[in-house]
Amino acid sequence: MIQIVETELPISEVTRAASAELGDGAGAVVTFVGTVRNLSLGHRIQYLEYSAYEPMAKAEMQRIVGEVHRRWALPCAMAHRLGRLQVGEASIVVAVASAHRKEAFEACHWAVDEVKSRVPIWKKEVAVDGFWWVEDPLGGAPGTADDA
Amino acid sequence: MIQIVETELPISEVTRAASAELGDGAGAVVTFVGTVRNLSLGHRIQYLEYSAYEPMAKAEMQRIVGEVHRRWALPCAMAHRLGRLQVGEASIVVAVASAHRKEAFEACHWAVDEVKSRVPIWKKEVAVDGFWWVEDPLGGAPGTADDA
Amino acid sequence: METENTFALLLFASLRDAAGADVISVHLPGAEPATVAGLLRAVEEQCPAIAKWLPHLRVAVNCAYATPETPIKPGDEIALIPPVAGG
Amino acid sequence: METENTFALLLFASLRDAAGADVISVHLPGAEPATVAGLLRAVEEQCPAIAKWLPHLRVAVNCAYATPETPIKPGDEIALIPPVAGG
Repeated sequence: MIQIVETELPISEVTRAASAELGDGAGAVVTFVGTVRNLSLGHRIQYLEYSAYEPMAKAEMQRIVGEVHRRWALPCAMAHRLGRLQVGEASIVVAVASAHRKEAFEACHWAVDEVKSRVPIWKKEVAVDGFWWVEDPLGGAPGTADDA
Repeated sequence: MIQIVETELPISEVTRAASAELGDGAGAVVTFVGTVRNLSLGHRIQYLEYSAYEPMAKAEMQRIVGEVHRRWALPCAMAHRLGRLQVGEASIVVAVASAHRKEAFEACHWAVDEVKSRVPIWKKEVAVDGFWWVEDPLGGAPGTADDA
Repeated sequence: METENTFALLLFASLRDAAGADVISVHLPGAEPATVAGLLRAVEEQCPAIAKWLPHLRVAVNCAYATPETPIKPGDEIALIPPVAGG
Repeated sequence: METENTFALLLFASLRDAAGADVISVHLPGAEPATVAGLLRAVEEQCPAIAKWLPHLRVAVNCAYATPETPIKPGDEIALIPPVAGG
């Protein structure tokens, strides 16, 4: 199961989706939840705005789930939230179920790394004194709050 | 936060307890949930019965939390369930929060390994044709169901 | 007479802000088979505002990351992907 | 006259079932400082039903795992811990 949502992340649902696929064989479910950090200390962050190239983001998440299945033969489920998020809110959840915990930890860690490096989702931080894209390669001057 | 409970595991509460300690600095929470597997294929398992040397189990869980704090400087929370559990029910939850996911995965995996090797908790499987302790070192003949 | 094919490129995030547009068009000679490498050369020549971004971009063709050798044809959905920051 | 100290040992799980009791008592000479190692020798001599379990057991003193050298005194809470199976 992969989902892109604009409201609160369905964390329990994602965890259940991963373990349900294994049924009674699931002994371990490892769940990663990423929450919005205040990355720009010194600025008063109002909120973060996540956006995506959505059809590709879904396709890429589906490919990662497929690769976990091929490499570890384990079920993986994930969801990502878009839109406005406050610092402290959950933006991503990735869950992997397994009979054995070592593989569940490995595969979940791998899947999170892949999401962060491959899935076309971006975020900008909006502060009272401007906004800026996280990972902006040219580190342009922040826009003004009015542009946000 | 460490807990031993006889009812449904407070999974969300444990996850929140770990991340709350880091406040806005928490970017990652890794949660492990262990569920009861049917370990004895071929027997019709009715339920599992978890028991503990409870004061020591709590002390040992607290020591593991302390060691995660000393080794990784990360907050860890955990809960274990005792009593009768059905196959598929959650028996243990361990959560570690961190600014960075690599350390959260490492520390959570380590803490689960330690719980499973050190915390004095035992389980017996009760089937229609008898019961047996998991990890019974002398692998005695199963007792009768009446003894369960 | 030389023919041309036009490709629309989707832009996102910081790149979209820099270009001031969510899509740009580039033209490739229609006579030869087009590839992602050829497309990027055309971007460099025809879109000076984006040229300096090229070392930082990946190209997606029909919702999958492409290599320089990936063939493209009119009608493909092509996107320029700046460094991602999901999670 | 030789004095003796009596220690109660808590039993759990498979070991409790095997002994048919949740606590057993062993006696150590009162004259010398007692340790976990001495306690285990006394168990071997005085509790034949448990002797064959000893290679598989850990000892806890006051809710913490002990080593053979750990000193013990009357009043300590001592437990024999068979292989655990939590999680």
